[in-house]
Amino acid sequence: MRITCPLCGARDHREFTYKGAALPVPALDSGVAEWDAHVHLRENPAGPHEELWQHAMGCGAWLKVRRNTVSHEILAVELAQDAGLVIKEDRS
Amino acid sequence: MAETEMQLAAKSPCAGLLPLTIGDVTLTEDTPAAMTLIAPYKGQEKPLSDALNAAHGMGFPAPNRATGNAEARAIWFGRAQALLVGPVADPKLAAHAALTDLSDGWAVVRLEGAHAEEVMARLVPIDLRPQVFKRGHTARTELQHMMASITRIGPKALQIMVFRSFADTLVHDLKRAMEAVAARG
Amino acid sequence: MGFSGKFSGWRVLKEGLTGNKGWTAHWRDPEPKREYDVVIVGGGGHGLATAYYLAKEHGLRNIAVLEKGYIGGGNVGRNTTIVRANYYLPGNSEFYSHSLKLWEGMEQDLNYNAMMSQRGILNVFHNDGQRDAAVRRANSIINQGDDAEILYRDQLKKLVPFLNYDNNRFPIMGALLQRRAGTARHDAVAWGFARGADQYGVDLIQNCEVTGIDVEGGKVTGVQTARGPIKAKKVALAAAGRSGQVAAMAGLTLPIESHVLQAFVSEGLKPVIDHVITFAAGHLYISQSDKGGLVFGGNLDFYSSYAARGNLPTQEHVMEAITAMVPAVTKARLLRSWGGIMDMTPDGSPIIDTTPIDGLYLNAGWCYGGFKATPASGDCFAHLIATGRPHEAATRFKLDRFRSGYGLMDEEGTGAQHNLH
Amino acid sequence: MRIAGKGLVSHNRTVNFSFNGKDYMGLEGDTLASALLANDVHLVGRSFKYHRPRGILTAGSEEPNALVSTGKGAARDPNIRATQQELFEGLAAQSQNCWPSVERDVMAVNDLAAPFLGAGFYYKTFMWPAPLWEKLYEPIIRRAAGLGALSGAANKDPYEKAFAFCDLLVIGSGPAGLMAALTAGRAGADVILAEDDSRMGGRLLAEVEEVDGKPVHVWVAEALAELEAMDNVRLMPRTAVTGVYDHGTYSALERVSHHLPPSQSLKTAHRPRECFWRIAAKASVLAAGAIERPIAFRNNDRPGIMMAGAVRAYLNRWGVAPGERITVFANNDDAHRTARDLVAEGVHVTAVIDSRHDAPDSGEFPVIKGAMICDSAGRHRLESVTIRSVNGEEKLQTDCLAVSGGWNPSVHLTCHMGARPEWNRELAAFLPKPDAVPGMVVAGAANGVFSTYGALQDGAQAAITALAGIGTSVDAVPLPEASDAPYRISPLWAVPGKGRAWLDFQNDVTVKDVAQAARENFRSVEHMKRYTTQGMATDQGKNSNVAALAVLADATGRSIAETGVTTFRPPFVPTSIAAMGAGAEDQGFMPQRYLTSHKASLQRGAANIEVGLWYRASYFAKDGESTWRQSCDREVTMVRNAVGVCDVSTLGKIDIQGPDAAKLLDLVYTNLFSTLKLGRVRYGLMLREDGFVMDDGTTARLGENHYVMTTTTAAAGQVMAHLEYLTQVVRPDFDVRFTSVTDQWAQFSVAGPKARDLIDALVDEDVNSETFPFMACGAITVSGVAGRLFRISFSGEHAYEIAVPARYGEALYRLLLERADPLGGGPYGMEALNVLRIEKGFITHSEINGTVTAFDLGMQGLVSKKKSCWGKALSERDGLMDDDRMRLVGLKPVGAMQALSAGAHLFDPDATVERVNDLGYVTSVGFSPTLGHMIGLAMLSGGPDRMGDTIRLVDHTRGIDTLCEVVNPVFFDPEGGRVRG
Repeated sequence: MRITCPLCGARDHREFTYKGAALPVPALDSGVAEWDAHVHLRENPAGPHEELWQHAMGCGAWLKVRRNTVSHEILAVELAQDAGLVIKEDRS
Repeated sequence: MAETEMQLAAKSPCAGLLPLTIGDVTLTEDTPAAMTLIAPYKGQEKPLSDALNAAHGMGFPAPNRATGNAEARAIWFGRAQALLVGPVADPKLAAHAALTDLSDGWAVVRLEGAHAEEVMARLVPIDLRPQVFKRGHTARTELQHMMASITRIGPKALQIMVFRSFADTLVHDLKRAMEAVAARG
Repeated sequence: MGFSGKFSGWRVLKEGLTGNKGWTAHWRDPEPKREYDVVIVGGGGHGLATAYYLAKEHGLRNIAVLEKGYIGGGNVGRNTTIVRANYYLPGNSEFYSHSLKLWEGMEQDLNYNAMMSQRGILNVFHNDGQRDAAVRRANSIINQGDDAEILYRDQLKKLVPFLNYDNNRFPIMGALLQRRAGTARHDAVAWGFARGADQYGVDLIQNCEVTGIDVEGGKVTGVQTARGPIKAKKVALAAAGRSGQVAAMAGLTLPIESHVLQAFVSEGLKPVIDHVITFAAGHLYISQSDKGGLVFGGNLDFYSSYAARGNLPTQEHVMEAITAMVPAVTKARLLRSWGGIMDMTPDGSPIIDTTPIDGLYLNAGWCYGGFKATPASGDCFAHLIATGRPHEAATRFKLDRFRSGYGLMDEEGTGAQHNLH
Repeated sequence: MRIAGKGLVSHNRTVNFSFNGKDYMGLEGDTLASALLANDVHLVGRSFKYHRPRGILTAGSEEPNALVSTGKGAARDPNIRATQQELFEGLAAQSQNCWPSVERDVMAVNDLAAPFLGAGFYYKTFMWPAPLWEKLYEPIIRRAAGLGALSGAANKDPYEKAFAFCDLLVIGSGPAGLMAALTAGRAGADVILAEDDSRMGGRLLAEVEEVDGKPVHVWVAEALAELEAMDNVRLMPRTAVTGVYDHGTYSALERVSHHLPPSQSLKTAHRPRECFWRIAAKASVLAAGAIERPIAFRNNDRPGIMMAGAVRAYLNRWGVAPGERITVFANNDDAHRTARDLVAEGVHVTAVIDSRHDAPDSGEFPVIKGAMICDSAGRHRLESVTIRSVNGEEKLQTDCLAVSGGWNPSVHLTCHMGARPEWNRELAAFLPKPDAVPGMVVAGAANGVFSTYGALQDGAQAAITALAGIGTSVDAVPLPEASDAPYRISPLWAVPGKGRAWLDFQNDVTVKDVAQAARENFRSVEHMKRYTTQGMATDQGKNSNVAALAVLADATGRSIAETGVTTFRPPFVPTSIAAMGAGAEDQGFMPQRYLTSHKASLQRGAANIEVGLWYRASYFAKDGESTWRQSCDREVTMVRNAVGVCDVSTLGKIDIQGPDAAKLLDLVYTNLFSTLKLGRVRYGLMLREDGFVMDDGTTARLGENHYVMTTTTAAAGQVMAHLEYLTQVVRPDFDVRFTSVTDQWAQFSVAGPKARDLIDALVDEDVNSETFPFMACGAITVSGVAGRLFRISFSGEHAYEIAVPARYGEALYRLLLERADPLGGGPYGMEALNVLRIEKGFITHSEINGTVTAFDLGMQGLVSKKKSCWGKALSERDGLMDDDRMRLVGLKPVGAMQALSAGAHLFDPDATVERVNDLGYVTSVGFSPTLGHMIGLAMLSGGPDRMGDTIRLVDHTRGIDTLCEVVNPVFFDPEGGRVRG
């Protein structure tokens, strides 16, 4: 697999680590139910999937990658900092 | 309160390991006077680049590029950071960026020779051939299983950096690849 | 005794003398009926074993196993064939203990030689911390009533002299040995359960993909399939690898990600490795099949995938681990590599439970422990389906444990990131 | 039999070699197979199950029969294809899977028992009595099975791996591959041309024809010379592309020195045996040709029965006639060329037996039309065949039979990403599915284009198409003239009749086995394969798959297209583990990290242990100390009574700066850091998002917006990635920058009642309880070097950590030891450090094992109620706050001299020792010289509520069964007076 890092260009996937589905982060105090869903439950689609990778052995950037889980085709890559997954504001 | 004055002896990361020549490829250690990581704060990229230019004569490098020259080089060092190699960083830069002294944090070696790229092709998963990886190009990548920074510093010369504590393994891995390339003749 | 007759050495002799014309189908290929008491979705090892035990232990007969492709074509036919009971956390301990006991009588029970070979598994450790973890594990196994021994370097050397004991990075300090563990011929396990279930009248329906799960008023009523609708009083999902996709048909979101795990086999070689050997360093397990191929595997490819194939970095890592740990076998040539799709849960342990939908049962999340679980998974799932109560060996495989925090079984302590188990 | 002057071998350069101990002579350019045939050696090996005599079937890497072992001792290489092994001076090869010799193999008795050893027989027997499987049946089966043998010794040969990059990867150098490479190369594209064979040219090397008006091998040589001269083209002979992976990643195996005698000189000592290539190609042309398939008939597996194309290759390329009276058996026109070329060289061709009634009369040899061969005879070598025609059956004396059932395009690589090939009725073959692999275009015979001209044209067009796909437009190049004979075939898979007709030669799978499998309802092609083992041998069914599934289709009344194929998977050719694992030998598996004090430690007698990637001193043996315990006890006592020095540089150090640095710390740690004062240090705990403890450590505030965080050695990388995650994904709005400074600083713990004396005398600044109180930090100067001093302690003693830039690390370490010695101090290692921390109840990753919470560790007080933090939400799940959870306690033996054991489990004294009564486990133990007995830390159900209780500790593996008292985990100085003193 080769992933095009927006900063470094196309790189072998051995340079990257994988975290899992790219999901919006709940507020810290939003309670067990929301965090349970965020950390544990997965749509797990067979098809396009938004997910988080880190270019750990390269520039260190976290990436949001849209990739087909059946064909492995990569449909889009962007820096995670621009992907709008940011934590929801705490209620407190 | 110390009662004696004596200077601690300094030792370079590859002391006792280099230089090394196998076939037509030579591996030597570089010991820059200083290395400083420069990480611009939010919105400070432009003023930082200006200040860097004023203080050290080069702009903040774009991704995958190095600016400056052999005496003072700014190497793009990953997301939102560059490594100033050579001069001690001007403290004024701290107004725009986090400055971290890494003068002792990285081992720096130079691989040079007609088959240098073939040696690297055994260790590094990116294309370092001169028509692709040109003068002024740099990359953050891996060398075997180590994080590395690689910069072209000459037509047949590459600068390779890994964390200091990996110096032994760096030399071991490069030596092994140099031997294999040389043995093919 | 069923459709294909009883198997025995005498029968092999008799048929051999008469041109092997007397062998008949090991199972039927029936047309699906319109309605069943229990429909099992998934004709892999677990689904077939579930059908078998439902019939054998609970007297049910009107059962169908629906398989998208051919039976045994999923992970039961693409694993590294390891059977063991060396878990250490409550929940896993009693379950795999139960499973190993079932393995030990399975071939005679099924009248099918699955070549269960209790050749022993060695989990090699390399430092004090790993040794202490192995001791903790060994004590758990013994407390459960199963066998475990700690061998230190010199004892281990006598047993497996060809390992690299002095690797600079990972010197070998010793190993945890479970003698009753071993390997089995994976395909034969599926076929044996299939034949066994068929003999009780279970309908094994191949090429019958389930395309929908019918739910009315919170209760399951049947399934839609590529071969038409089928009514069912109970629907049992045993489609590990695809659990998320199948459960989604019933509107459920599971704590599961699908990942690919690769496995490898070398060309045939004369006997060299007599045990199953695993290494704490480098995530490597290796054994040798009766045909002579080295069978080995390592870690996940780490990214979500439904493609039953992997990529090079993981392959290379596995080969590098062998090179470091077992340099005496590196002249062997890799013959074939393949991938299986794993249901990865947040704690690396499985789920056998009821669901919020009445009559819908879930057997999922086997990560890469599914093969060794096959008989117990079938037995315990059948018990749950037939009685509505969990089997005593599978009380902790709860679907809601991640939310409640009770009874998490994270054997590796890597936390709730699905791909790290 | 060699034909003088014929072929591409050097007739004037002889090469000596041996086979099964007997000496022979071959020519430069020979393979082992061609040289054996030239010497009239046909019996080369034995089959897998029945140990039938086997000869050379093919002339390529797909060879299923002629597998041999080469090399001596640890260099022995089993399962080498004789058809691929190039001859070199002194080559010694041996047959496999036979004893005592390939001629007289005792296991050949299996062949007599064949009626009882048919498909799947072992699933039906060997079940009684159960224990006999491991004791009797399995060992016999294991010994009989397998092919070559490994030496048993560690492989010491060098191997390597490498990466390569190109625009266009051309796989195969036959007419299609050469034209693809020429087309792309002339246009300036960056091209790699990879060829499995030692010599480029593919099928063209085996044929007699003209291309561009020249003998074909002349044209090939000219094309190669042109490619060789191009800077933008890289030729890779002896390189098989083995796998296709995502996004243009290909693997390839180069046989670097299989064709050379073992290295004798220093210069070549490091010459790799093989190189495993990882090639990133933007596009590719697959021009891998086709593989000829046998026809199944009774006893079709004898030595001397070969593929017709292979016979032609041995004749035309190697100048060898594999027999004196050669018969051809075919269902297609192509095989007639074999007869034609043999006749042209004066070799006697008895007849071409063609199953087609409309077969052509193509030359000066008899063609028997509408006939088939239905049996063969000859023990170790073919002696005769039986022909069945309209005239009945007739025996024909012949010593070589050239068989062709047609050609199977080499579609394997197109299937590696999951695509299935498609059946083509006209060609009676599977063709690649279009666009099976993104960026790959298939050309030539691999694409079902079998004529030379067609392949040249298809190859040129494939390059144009492939390059257009990556946005490079390329001009067509002129095509040379060449033959364009059509490929005519009428399918014939198996000759009907009694007896055993082989499909899979190596695994001994016959037509009967497939039919029986179908009868037993193994009707899916995957079931048939797995039940009969057809296609599971070293050729992975390259020779047998299509015929076997055609037989299955016939047996089940389905078409071939309905029956389908099994999956082709990597690698295309078997690939040594050594090549794919190259670089991991000795110290190469993972990098090693060394401390600046490493050498100085060794000089002080240190024994090293690995911790993560680091090497650390575990203890320092002094004269008279014979066990590690003696050294450890002394070092602990030394720290408690005087002063000890320990290199702690392995701990992760992260330099954090920026206006939002404190906010980041408050997010990541359970406790507050925004309140930490300048020049102070605080201990912190961080959680994973699932609420379990990730790591602990101290963070010091060095400036207004400047902190340095310390992590454990084990979790340094994980914490760094976590901080990147938090600042890039969760809070990209934070204006904070951080980097690892682990390697920048050499940091030493100086611990003990005399630590201050040592430090104060060493640094320029005054160090006292005012300037450096407990948990203070600040800049210092030591011998002219600017450093940092932290008043922190992991031993419970008055202690400091002193840090200097790493270049001074060794010098400072030596200086510290020099100063410690006169104070009665010295170095201490990990063993002593461990005992010191257990005495104080401090935790490490023995306790933070990924399954414990702050609550479990008794650290819920460290989870601030004033703020939230990462992981807090899920840490508050009911199940994680349950009092019955296993929680941290101390253990001390009841009765002073009892042993404790890490990994032991805990029980109530009156409960039986079984899992249901298991209350917990011991995480860490050590002998405390300070207290004079063993102490331990444990995770115990309801632990803190059991203080003072007696608990039973059982370690079956060490034979320990003892009673302990549950105590506070802080064994020593619980008030903490010493650390502040």
